Amino acid sequence: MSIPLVPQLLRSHLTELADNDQRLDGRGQYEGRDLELEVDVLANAEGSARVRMGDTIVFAGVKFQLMTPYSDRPNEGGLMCMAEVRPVAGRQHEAGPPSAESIELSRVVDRGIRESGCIDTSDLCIIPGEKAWQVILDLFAVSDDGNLFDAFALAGIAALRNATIPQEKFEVGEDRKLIVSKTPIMCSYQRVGGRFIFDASGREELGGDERIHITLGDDNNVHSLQKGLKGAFTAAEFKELMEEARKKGDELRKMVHALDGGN
Amino acid sequence: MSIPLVPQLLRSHLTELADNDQRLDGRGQYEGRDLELEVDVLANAEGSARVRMGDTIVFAGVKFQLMTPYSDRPNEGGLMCMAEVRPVAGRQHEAGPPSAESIELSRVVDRGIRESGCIDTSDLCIIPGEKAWQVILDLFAVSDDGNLFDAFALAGIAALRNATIPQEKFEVGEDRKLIVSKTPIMCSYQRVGGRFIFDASGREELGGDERIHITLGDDNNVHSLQKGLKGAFTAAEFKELMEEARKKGDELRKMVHALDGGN
Amino acid sequence: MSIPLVPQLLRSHLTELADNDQRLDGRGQYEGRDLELEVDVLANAEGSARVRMGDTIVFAGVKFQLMTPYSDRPNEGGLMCMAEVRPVAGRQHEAGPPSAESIELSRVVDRGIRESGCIDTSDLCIIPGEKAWQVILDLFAVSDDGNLFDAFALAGIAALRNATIPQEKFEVGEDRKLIVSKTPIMCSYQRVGGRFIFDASGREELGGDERIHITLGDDNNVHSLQKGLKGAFTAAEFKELMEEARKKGDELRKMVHALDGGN
Amino acid sequence: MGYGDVQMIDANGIRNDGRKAGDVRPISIELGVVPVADGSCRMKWGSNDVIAAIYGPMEAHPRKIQRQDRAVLDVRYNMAPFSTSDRIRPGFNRRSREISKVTAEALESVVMLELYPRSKIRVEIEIICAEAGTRCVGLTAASIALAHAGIPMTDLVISVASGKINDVVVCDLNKSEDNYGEADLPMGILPNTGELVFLQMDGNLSQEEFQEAWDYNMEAAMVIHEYCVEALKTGRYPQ
Amino acid sequence: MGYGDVQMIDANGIRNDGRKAGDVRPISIELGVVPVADGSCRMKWGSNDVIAAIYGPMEAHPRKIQRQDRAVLDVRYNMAPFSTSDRIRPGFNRRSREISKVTAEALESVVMLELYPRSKIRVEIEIICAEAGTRCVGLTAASIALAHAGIPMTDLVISVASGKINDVVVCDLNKSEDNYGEADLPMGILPNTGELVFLQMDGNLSQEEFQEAWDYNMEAAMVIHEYCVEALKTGRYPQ
Amino acid sequence: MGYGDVQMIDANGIRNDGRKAGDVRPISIELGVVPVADGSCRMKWGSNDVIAAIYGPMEAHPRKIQRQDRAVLDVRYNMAPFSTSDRIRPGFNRRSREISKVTAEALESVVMLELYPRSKIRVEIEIICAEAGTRCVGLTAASIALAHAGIPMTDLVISVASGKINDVVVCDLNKSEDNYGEADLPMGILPNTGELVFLQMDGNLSQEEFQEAWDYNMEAAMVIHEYCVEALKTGRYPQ
Repeated sequence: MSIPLVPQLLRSHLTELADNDQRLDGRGQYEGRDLELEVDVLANAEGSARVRMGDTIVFAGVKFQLMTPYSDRPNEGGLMCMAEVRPVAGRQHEAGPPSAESIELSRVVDRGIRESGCIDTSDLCIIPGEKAWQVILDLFAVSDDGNLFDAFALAGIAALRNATIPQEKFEVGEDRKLIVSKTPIMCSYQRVGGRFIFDASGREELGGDERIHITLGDDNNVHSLQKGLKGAFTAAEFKELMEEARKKGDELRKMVHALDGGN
Repeated sequence: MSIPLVPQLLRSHLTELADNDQRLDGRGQYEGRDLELEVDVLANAEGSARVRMGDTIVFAGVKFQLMTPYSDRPNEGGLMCMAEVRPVAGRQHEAGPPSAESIELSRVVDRGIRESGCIDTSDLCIIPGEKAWQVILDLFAVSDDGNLFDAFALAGIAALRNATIPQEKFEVGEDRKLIVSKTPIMCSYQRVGGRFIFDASGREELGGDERIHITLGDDNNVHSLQKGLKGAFTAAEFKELMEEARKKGDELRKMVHALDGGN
Repeated sequence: MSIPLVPQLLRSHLTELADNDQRLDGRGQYEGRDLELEVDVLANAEGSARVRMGDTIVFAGVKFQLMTPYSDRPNEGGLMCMAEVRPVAGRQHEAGPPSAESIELSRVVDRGIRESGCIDTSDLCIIPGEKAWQVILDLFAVSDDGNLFDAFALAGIAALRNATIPQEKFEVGEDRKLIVSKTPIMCSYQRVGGRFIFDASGREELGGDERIHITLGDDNNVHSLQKGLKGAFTAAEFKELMEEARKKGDELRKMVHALDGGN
Repeated sequence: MGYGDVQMIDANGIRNDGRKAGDVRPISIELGVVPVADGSCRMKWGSNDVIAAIYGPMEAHPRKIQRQDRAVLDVRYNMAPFSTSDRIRPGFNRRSREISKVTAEALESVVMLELYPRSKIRVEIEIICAEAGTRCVGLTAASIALAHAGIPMTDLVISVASGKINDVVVCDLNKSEDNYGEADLPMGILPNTGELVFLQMDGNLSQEEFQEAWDYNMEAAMVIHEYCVEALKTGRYPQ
Repeated sequence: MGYGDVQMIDANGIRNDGRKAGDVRPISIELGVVPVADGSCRMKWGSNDVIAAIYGPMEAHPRKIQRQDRAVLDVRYNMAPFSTSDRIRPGFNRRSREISKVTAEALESVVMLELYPRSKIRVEIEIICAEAGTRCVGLTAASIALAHAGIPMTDLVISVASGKINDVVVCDLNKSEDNYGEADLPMGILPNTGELVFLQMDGNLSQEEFQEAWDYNMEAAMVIHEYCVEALKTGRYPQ
Repeated sequence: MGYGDVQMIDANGIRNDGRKAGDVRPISIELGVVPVADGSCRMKWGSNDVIAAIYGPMEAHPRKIQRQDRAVLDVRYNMAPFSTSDRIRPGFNRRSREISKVTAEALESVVMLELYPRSKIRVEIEIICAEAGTRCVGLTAASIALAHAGIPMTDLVISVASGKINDVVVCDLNKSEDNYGEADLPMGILPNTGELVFLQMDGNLSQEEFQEAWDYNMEAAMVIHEYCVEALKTGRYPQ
């Protein structure tokens, strides 16, 4: 791994590049890195996916547990989404209780999936008021070279679409596919060198400012937004990002659908 | 906020004042600060109070939860008292797990209320052995300029006397007042400049020695005592404080009763 | 307590001694310290033992709790073994959550007892699928002058053999002895001055290298092994220790049996 | 997020508390409510009751949190145990951690941190009564308390949320609207430039609905900004 | 605190273990029971069995806990898991935290801390068998262990509790008396001056009953003090 | 540990996955799988899937963990939540703590720590799919990753476990064998000297069975060592 520049030097360098519409690795402003998406990669998970975006690598795994439905929603199961960025994923990540960063990561990914309505929680009910499925989506970073948000969101929805409910193991029927009716896609933009770019690398994150995360549904409806880190942006800037997210979202959604024939 | 004196200088100054029977803010030895007591101040609490003693400001809020009675007391509900001194309340208060100080605060206030017998826990039973009310009294410091003990104890008993059991919300009958048959009052004294004073301010606490907390019931029976901090006191000193606590307790008890017409 | 030598000086001294087949306190290579073993020493424990090996002193206490059997083992109760090395036991022990050392201690002692099969967990079942006994063995260090492993293991098995199930208190029958059909014995060896010695003292531990813990059953079957700390050992070294453990194990097992007449 | 047959808004566009779609709930502001703090503010907004207090700038310790070129903001958003219908257990809470983080990042965007190298400014936000939109009230109250403490800022942050009920976009959801609402778009707006320093959203909004909610927030922020300015002049709003 | 029909004391004022109202339970003391510590004491008092050990004075670290002008006392009161009828789970415990705090403050009142600036003295109190009054046994045992460690003190601290059963005030409640008792007044007394460094109380005592309990404690402390002095001379009490 | 009538090995000594008693499961190794790390390795062994990554040598902080004369190894063994049949809750785990400790001690026995005084080397072992024998896979993978990071070592550590099923001693238990097995003997072997740096065992083995298991491990280690050497030459095994 090359030695990271002193942040101030790095920031100057990134500004210079941006002024010439360039990026550290030669990409265009809204160009993503080389992307790999595989599903069914973890033998002990009921659904799984692996995403590689440049040197960023993550896994998503789906597990199922039995739960008692909440008393105010007796006919519904639940969805839980947890992101872990353990020290394996980078020099800067430390052991310990979940950091604010990893909490934000899981909650933003969770909201995008949850609010898209892609999972019908009433389909998870086994016996009303007594027994239902809890779907647990665990997001696990292996190598963090930037933009874990999009990597986690993509691996997450792909793993859910890959999941089988292990009804036989729990003696409640025959195994069946988890029904995932939509494909929410998150696209993240970070201000680097003064302008917003798509799919920031680790070094761009190190020398960048605020991030904007946009999750859109199949119909381009907005399901989740999040602004992170220090910085202020204008309405015009946001409009442009929203437009870009629509285009990129369509592209990535097709990639997910290609894996499962559209489900 | 004025800059606190170096503790040693502050201690010398306080001793000098005490030698002339004076205090920093001109009060007499056993004189409390300007006191405000309001009830029904928090819309989402089932009972609430706000106490201001000089620049010390606290809230107390009462909530109710359903509990399963303990197996050795099937006909009784429970009372829990928790004090939080979060960083909002002062420069010296830090975030983190409960400090020994805040644990002592809640336990001393709790004992005064509990041991006075003001709440009949068998009145909290709904179905013997199955369902009962747990009363939770949360004490919350907004601004700590000394003597949180008395402020919490006063707000606590006033909030309990203000509380309504939300039986409708939990579908176990009609809402009814929590029965609070007594009014225990805590009076706290701290050795400052060599002598004990009532209702120490933040600066008096900073330059003071041991504290004595006395909780008396309606009939002047003793329900709770606590000595805190470094220092030794004599039997004669204690006798005088007990006498003072009886007088001050009667005064404060009237103030509480005035709010609810004596209940 | 004498001032501990600087570790490097201590190591040199220990090497010199070892070269002459000597030890700090005059013992032979495989000679244990003066040993006391008492049972029934704690009035509130259902079984208890105290072990003193030189200046190392530990207690073991057995308590019983009711548990719901695990769904895959409806006819079995459970055994739990917890070791605490609190700050009372030595200058080097600090307050806080369990250290890796104390976790290793409890797990190694636990495995020796559990794997020997000395406790038949199906004998702990009260009502299949509903109610069973959980045996909790708590190991508590009072004074740590080295080799807590063997002291804990010895106190542990002696306390279990001393235990009475408090069936009357829990209203499930008459009190009866816990059946403990075997007597696993742990012997621990540490490399000090280049060679392995038995029953290291605190100073030998401070200046020593890797440890090997061997737990053998009544028939000399191996039930638990553990290598701890930095260091490499040869097959020949291990063979010799295994031979020593067999001899010493027989000796200590007799000592345990002498307390209860062989059970 | 379903609302079944519950009708939250009538045929004339009047909401269940009498407001029109673009109206905000009643707001009052009082400064100096935490006498021992360096700056403080209590903001009541609908039934929300929020206290924000500022301590600092002070020495940052432990030293490893110090920054050579600027102050660090230490922001805590917390809900008091009695602030909600069901009691909240004190202690670690993932939701509060996330709100504290994004609130801190919003405030860092306006506080002139570079004026106080190696120091720390503590921002304490306590929700003592929660209705809906507590994160907006907390962020706005914190920016007022910072101003009250005399901390230099490039602008206040005015935060407000719009959302959707019964398929109608409305501004500043109250509790019952929030319970049955289909979307929530909280924003943190700099009134002088119209820029955003805070943005979250969850639910389901078409691109058009999203724009409508955005516009409501922008308009409401200008109104609320005036209340804040008056409070900072006189110590309270309304008088 | 109710006791129904249980009669804990007979018409002649004789208690269920044969004691009169002012008697203390049997006490034994042994020094040096933690060989690796700088001072230690095991105190059996009724069925209570308590070990106190002292480490230090030693360097206080981390440095932020150091005091320039005195030593800090680091006191831990803990009940072993097997010390009570129902097993106690190890770990954080609010009751133990409070007792540790007030015990530390009692001992700080007699230990000459100013002789050891910047250092720390650890006081470890372990209850290995609990009957009733463990905080009193722990505090007394700790003061003996400090003396055994040679730490200069202005006085020992003798701690004892009186209480009320069947409306009668008695000294040094045993387990069954404690279970059915109506009040408990533990005090920590300096035998040379009669001053108090420790005081708690809970229950219900009239002013007269309170005085009676206070007086029992004062008298008992003088008796127990003699046992402690003998133990410190010879290493144990009784011989 | 009972296995009832389950027959795990047939009359010809063939196991349920077709292996003979001394055979190890299929193994594959890939280097560089964590691009941002200083060294890394993914080892699949049966259905086990394990990633090991190395960071460092780097400055050890906080300073109190520094050693003047050598580097410290900071080793973490962790099972991902989805790595097992029943999900594992993230967070503190006694089993993982113990395995991390003994793994660290095994690696400290071969890494030339004295070359890097005052520094720290982080060893991260993540089990993303667990079959049986994860601690052996983790230790072996960590030693390969250390070599890949260019950290000087006196030898690799090859770790493998033998055990007993149906009263027969066999090498490298698979999941079902482990479930019904009667003993498990994992060892960490230095292939150049035959010395051990890691040893655990639980179950029930006679002295003869123990020797047989020991010998299987020694033989298997030599075979696995060759795979590792090839992977370190070419980046992967098999090609």
